[in-house]
Amino acid sequence: MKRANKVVVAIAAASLISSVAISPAANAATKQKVCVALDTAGINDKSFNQTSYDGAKRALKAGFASSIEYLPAKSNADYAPNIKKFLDKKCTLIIGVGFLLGDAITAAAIANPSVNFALVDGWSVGKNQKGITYKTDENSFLVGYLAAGMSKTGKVATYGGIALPTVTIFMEGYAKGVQYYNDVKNTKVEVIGWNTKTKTGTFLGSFDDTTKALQTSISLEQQGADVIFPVAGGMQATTAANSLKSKKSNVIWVDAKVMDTGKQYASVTPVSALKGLAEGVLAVTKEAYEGKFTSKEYVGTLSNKGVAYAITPAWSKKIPASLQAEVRDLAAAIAAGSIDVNNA
Amino acid sequence: MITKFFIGLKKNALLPFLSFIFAFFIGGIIIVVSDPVIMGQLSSPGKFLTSAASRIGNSYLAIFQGSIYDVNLARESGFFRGFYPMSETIVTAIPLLFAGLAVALAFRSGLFNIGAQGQFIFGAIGASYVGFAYELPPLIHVPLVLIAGIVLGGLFGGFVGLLKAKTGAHEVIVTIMLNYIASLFILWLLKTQAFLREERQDPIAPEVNSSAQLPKLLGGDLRLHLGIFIALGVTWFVWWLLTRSTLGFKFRAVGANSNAARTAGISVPFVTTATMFISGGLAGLGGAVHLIGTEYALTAGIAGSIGFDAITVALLGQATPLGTLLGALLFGALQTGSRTLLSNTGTPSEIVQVIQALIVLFIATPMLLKRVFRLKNSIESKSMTAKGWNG
Amino acid sequence: MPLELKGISKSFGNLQANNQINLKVGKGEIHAILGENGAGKSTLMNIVYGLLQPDSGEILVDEKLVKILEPADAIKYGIGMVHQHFMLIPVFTVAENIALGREKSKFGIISFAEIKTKIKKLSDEFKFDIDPDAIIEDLPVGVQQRIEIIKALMYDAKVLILDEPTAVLTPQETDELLNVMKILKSRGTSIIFITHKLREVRAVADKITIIRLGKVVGTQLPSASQEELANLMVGREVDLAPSKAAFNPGGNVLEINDLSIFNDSGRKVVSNLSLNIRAGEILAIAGVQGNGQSELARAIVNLEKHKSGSIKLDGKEILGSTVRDSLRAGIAYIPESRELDGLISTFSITENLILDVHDLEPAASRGQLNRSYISENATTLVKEFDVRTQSIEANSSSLSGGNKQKVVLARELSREVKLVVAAQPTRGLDVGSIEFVYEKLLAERANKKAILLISSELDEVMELADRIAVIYKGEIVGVVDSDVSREKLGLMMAGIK
Amino acid sequence: MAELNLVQKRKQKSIFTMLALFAIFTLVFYITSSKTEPITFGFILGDEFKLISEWSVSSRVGSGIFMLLALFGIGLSYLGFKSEKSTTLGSVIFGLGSIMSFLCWAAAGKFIPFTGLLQAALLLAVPLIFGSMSGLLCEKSGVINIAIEGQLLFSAFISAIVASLTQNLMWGLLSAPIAGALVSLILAYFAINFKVDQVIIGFVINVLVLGLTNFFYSTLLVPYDSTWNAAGSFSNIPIPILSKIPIIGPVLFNQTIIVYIMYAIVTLIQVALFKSRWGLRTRAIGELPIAADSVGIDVNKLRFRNVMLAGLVSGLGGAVFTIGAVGIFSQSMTAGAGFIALACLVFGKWSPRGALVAALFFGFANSLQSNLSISGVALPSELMLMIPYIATIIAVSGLVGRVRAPAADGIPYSRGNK
Repeated sequence: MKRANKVVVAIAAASLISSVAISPAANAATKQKVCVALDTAGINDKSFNQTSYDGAKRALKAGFASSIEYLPAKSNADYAPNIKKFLDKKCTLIIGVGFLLGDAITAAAIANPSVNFALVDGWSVGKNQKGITYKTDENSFLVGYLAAGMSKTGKVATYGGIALPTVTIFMEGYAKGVQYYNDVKNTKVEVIGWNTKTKTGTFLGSFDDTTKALQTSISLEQQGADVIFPVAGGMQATTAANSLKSKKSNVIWVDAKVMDTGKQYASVTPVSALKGLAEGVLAVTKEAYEGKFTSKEYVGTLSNKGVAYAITPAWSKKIPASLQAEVRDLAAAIAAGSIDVNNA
Repeated sequence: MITKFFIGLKKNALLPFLSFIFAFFIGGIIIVVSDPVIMGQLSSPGKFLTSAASRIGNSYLAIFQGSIYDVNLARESGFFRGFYPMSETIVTAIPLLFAGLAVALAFRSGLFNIGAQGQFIFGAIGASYVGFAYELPPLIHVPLVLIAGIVLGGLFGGFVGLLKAKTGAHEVIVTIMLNYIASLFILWLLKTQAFLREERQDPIAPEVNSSAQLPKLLGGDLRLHLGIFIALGVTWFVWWLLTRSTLGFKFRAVGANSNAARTAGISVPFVTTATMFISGGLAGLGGAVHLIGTEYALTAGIAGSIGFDAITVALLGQATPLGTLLGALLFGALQTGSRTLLSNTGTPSEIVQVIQALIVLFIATPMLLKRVFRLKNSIESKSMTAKGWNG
Repeated sequence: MPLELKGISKSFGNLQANNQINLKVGKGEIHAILGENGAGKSTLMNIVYGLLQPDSGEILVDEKLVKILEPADAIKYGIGMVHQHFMLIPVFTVAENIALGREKSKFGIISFAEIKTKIKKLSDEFKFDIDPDAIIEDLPVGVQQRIEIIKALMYDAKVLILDEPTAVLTPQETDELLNVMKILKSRGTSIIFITHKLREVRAVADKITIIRLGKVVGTQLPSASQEELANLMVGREVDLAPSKAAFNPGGNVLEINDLSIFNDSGRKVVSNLSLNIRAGEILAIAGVQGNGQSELARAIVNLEKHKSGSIKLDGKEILGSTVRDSLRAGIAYIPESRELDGLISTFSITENLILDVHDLEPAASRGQLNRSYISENATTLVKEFDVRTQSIEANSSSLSGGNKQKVVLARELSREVKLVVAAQPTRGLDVGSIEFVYEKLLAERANKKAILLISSELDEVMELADRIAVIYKGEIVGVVDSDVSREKLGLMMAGIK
Repeated sequence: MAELNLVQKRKQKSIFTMLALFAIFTLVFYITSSKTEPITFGFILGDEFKLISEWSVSSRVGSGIFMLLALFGIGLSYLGFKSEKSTTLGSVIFGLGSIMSFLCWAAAGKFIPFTGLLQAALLLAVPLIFGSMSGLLCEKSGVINIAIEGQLLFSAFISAIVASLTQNLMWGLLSAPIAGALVSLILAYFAINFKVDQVIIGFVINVLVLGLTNFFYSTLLVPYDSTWNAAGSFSNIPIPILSKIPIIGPVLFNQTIIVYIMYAIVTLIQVALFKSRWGLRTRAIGELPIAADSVGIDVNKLRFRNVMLAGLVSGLGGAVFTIGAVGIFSQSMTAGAGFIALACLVFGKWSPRGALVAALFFGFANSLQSNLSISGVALPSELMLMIPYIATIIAVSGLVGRVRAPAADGIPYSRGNK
């Protein structure tokens, strides 16, 4: 008797599972399999790979995707086979993370016109490859302005991992923001680590050399900088750890909110410069889910909240309210197009 | 000649085979240990063992499916489509083979070339520039690109040999430094005007012209390209060089006993320089083939970790050309399979790296396997040595 | 009985190095062990000293059965040994070398003061004149040997093993050593004296045990005749006085003028040396090992890097050209060490036979080895030079010392040459092989080749040479004819004209 | 002096080289230089006793002053050469003068925090020093250690985990040497017991450790990072009075406990290697093991022990990366420090002092590169980043030339096999 009962329950359970599994298939139009091909930095890079995939996760939660998957690349040679693997797995939206995947994505997009492709930090091609780019100079302009306003030494700093366009755009916007502050306030806050004229600056040469990152942070402090903006992926934790210890500088978090990817450093991190990779991926997924996918480039800006800045909650009282207000107004002006960060 | 080529394969197969088994066994243990769910079942041994066994079984099955033959793929799209993974394995193995031969050749002259990575990068740089900057008929363009790869890789490697011959600077140190220099150099180079794509600032060079691309052999989405014949040809060439040529005789003589070689009138500085030039040339050719075979566009990460994996491949192949060929295929299979491993079972692909290291560890240590498997003198290891600092 | 060996056996692979050897060494006895090279003397002594383990047999010290598993045990039982290859670390000082293994230290820091006084004391006692702070590699071999003796005495050795101690000494130094042995004997120390030189044995030994092919073949008293001992040692009648063709020299083949050689650390090892050798002449360089003769031989084929002066072969300057060009100009070079410089142990005999001509016709054409010629060449030479081997494809490491030397000779003498440079060509060989080498060298002489023979064996030098040049501290002390007396040669080797 | 021996000739050559360099440098940095903007050196970091806090000098004048110092160094070398004594001090002074002169020239119009420059040099050098000491312990006793990188990486990994799980940095610090020794155990076991080629085994160990740490990083440290990878790091302990000495005080005596341990270890190794019983025996088995064996020293046992000891030392070096600095572990965070440490060992001619100087030199070159780029010297960053590596190649090939490693380095020892 008991045994019979168990069997019944098991069958019921099984049918339930299968019905759950079957139901989306019945509604083919809404079934979307989102597959994310990562760069070599891997899924745990606390930077653009991780946050892009977070976008896919959010899409899954929101119901824009029926299943999601990712593949990391061990080297550049993995890009094409990884995308191939996704095609074999019948993914309907394939997202490449990083411009390096551009050629592989484009080749696949041309060969598979029925599949949607998106390329983070990249460009649009044809009808089914959508570029996702970010005007991170807009928000870094704002944090630059904020940094200049907060600096007591009159020197603020930045450094990068490797001199890639996605890195230097942050540094350039930051330096421009400081300049703008100087113009407006008639001050002479100096930027260390990036030169807007020669377009040269301070770089680690990699995204994984923690000793060099630590040394660079210390050297920047010694040069008198009291706000440091590290644009080097996971290495920002090194700079923040140093600031915690030295108490000589504060750090501007990059890519995600410090409360999400580096809570323990919140006390030295007044502000985060957000690159809405997750938002971008989510938006593209939604578009495809709703059948509105086009190859028109997605550009994350202040106005569509693709890029943003976030004051760390613990700091909202420590930063002068007037400064916060100025930044807020500046943000509105940039979003509205009345200020161009490149010619400000 | 061809038959001789295969002699010795059977004789030396047992040791690599046992190493392989043993490494996979330990890899399995690591997979289980890292799985909190299975480790949680430790209290009930029976359950623990079955779930551990199925976990390991699934993992290795995934590697097999991802590297040799995919049954699912075959079911969906036909029997031959199932061989898609094997094509990928070979494509992955090709650059490993070139770089592995480079390392193996140097080993035979008693040199430890850790710099295959840098030489590979330079070969790719040369190939890329010749590939995109000129438009020529394919029959001229492809060889020209390959020569550019050989020359640049060769010069980059030959410099190490020359430096060692002239000043005694040890090649291990110099090649390590040159690897760093090469990866920084390519970062810089990709930002120069000559290597930027039109209207773009990303550090990625233009694709090589189609006249410089190696043709695909099987068509469709199978990426197997003409490079496989170049690779096989070069494997044969290295075998010929080492066993049949006077130059290779010099190489081996210096590698086995440089004092006796010098006494017999063989110039050790010449051999050092020539070895490193050819070794660098092989790695550089690998870079060129890799670039025009599958990648087409030069990026900073063009070499991945091929130059380093190549050392393991050469060690696995006990520094013989045929062994290196088999080693490259094995590593190609493991790396290709690791993709399926991750996507099917969620096991991080780094386990493959661990298994690779273990295989080489055991191959280098026949004594250990003899003890473990209680074998009598049935296993022999080639005397494969790298020279110490005074060598 | 301070030391007794019973039934010691030891084999390496197929080679039975020691076979049921019995030996008794009495207190205060100088016990000579006589045997030719390869007879198993050193193996036996390494067993006694714990560097090797016997397959079977017993060792008794003071009538008690002991196990000697390592040198530390031997030292504990009062056995000391002066090895044929000195166990001295070249970059250490004398005091450091002697202190090693028996360091007295305070909180881990060594105090050398005590050791230095002890060295001084022993050194004075035996009139050794040793500076405890000198670096070993700066000292002549004779002095190094004295340091080895002191090292053994510091351990209060009751039994002292001397393994071929006279090989590196001048006749005068040998006499001094024999004296030291007598002093030690008078203090109650037992000495095992290993040698293949009959003269020395008869001068100093109390008892002589003769070993041949790993077996004891007889025990004799020093009163036994030289012939008797020699026959026991070799197992047949030996006549090492080979027949020489009449001396009829031609013109100068080799002319060396004002040659100076420096070693890597910049020390001058040969200074302003001048020599000439004529066709059909054997010129021997006699001298104690380490006086520059090895460097001289190497310099002639341009293996030495730092040198000045002139070396002319048939009137053509060859100094400064490459090794390869020197060899091809017509020099055969038989290097001092077969294992290190002569052969590649992991190469086959076939390959070793073409080491120096592998890229010349007919061994190769257009960069490719001519495999059929190469193996034919090997077959011919192996037959001609009587190389005993299973196969011509066997690695040279599988050969015995004598056969290795035959391979080297075969390779070097099968080329067209004008000059043969033979450095220590019979070192470590058994009598049969020595005879073979002599025969070949004399055949070259008869063929009007010039021959430079470098040897530290006085008998060999006096037997073979037409003229003898004595070298001391890198300079030629004098050139004499081969009928010179041993005493005179000995004095010259010590630098006295 | 009638005839010069080779060593003297080499010294003579080096003096000529210095003179030639002096001429070139003077020409570039002083005579043809048109840079007159002042360069400012900062000498103050913390609360040390102040001598001068800043020193400003016209670029050209500064270059000139330091070229004079370089000339003084050459003079000193010449005097040493004449009286047949060491020329080292002179060459060092020449080197310092030249570098400072270059700095004055390159950083015209900029600010160089001089003390900070040195502090950064030490910071970058610390892991290298630990690493090269590990290499030294192995190689002095005859075992080549290519596995320094693996030792550093694995101990960085373990110390971060242990410190995270126990939430106690001291446990982390204790676990690091044990982790290093574990890696050493593989090296020792295979190299000494199985007599596997040491270069090969070392290389394989590096690959193995990299794979293992990457694997467990993905399976444990990332998903459970708040328990497995949240170690925290040691704070600096300024030593009273000493840390207030101008310039060197804040550089040397305001450091974490690990750096103080490093001072102790380097001193200990330097003294022990040349004065102690252990040192004598260690050097002996690295030079002529059979000689050591013949006086009753167990060669392989001592080698084994020294390799294990080396693991302990490099283990501490690994801890520098995590609990000594950042507080968390990240993938391949040692970034090749083990290989650079190896280069330092060769560059330093297998002596503790030499390796120390080499590591500091490398740290200095690296720190100079950063500081110049931070000061805004406009050169492409990639080319600037090459400076330390190029410097190492020049150092290994030019300055050191053919150095002699311990004679038995890399050769497995077994008795009775000749």
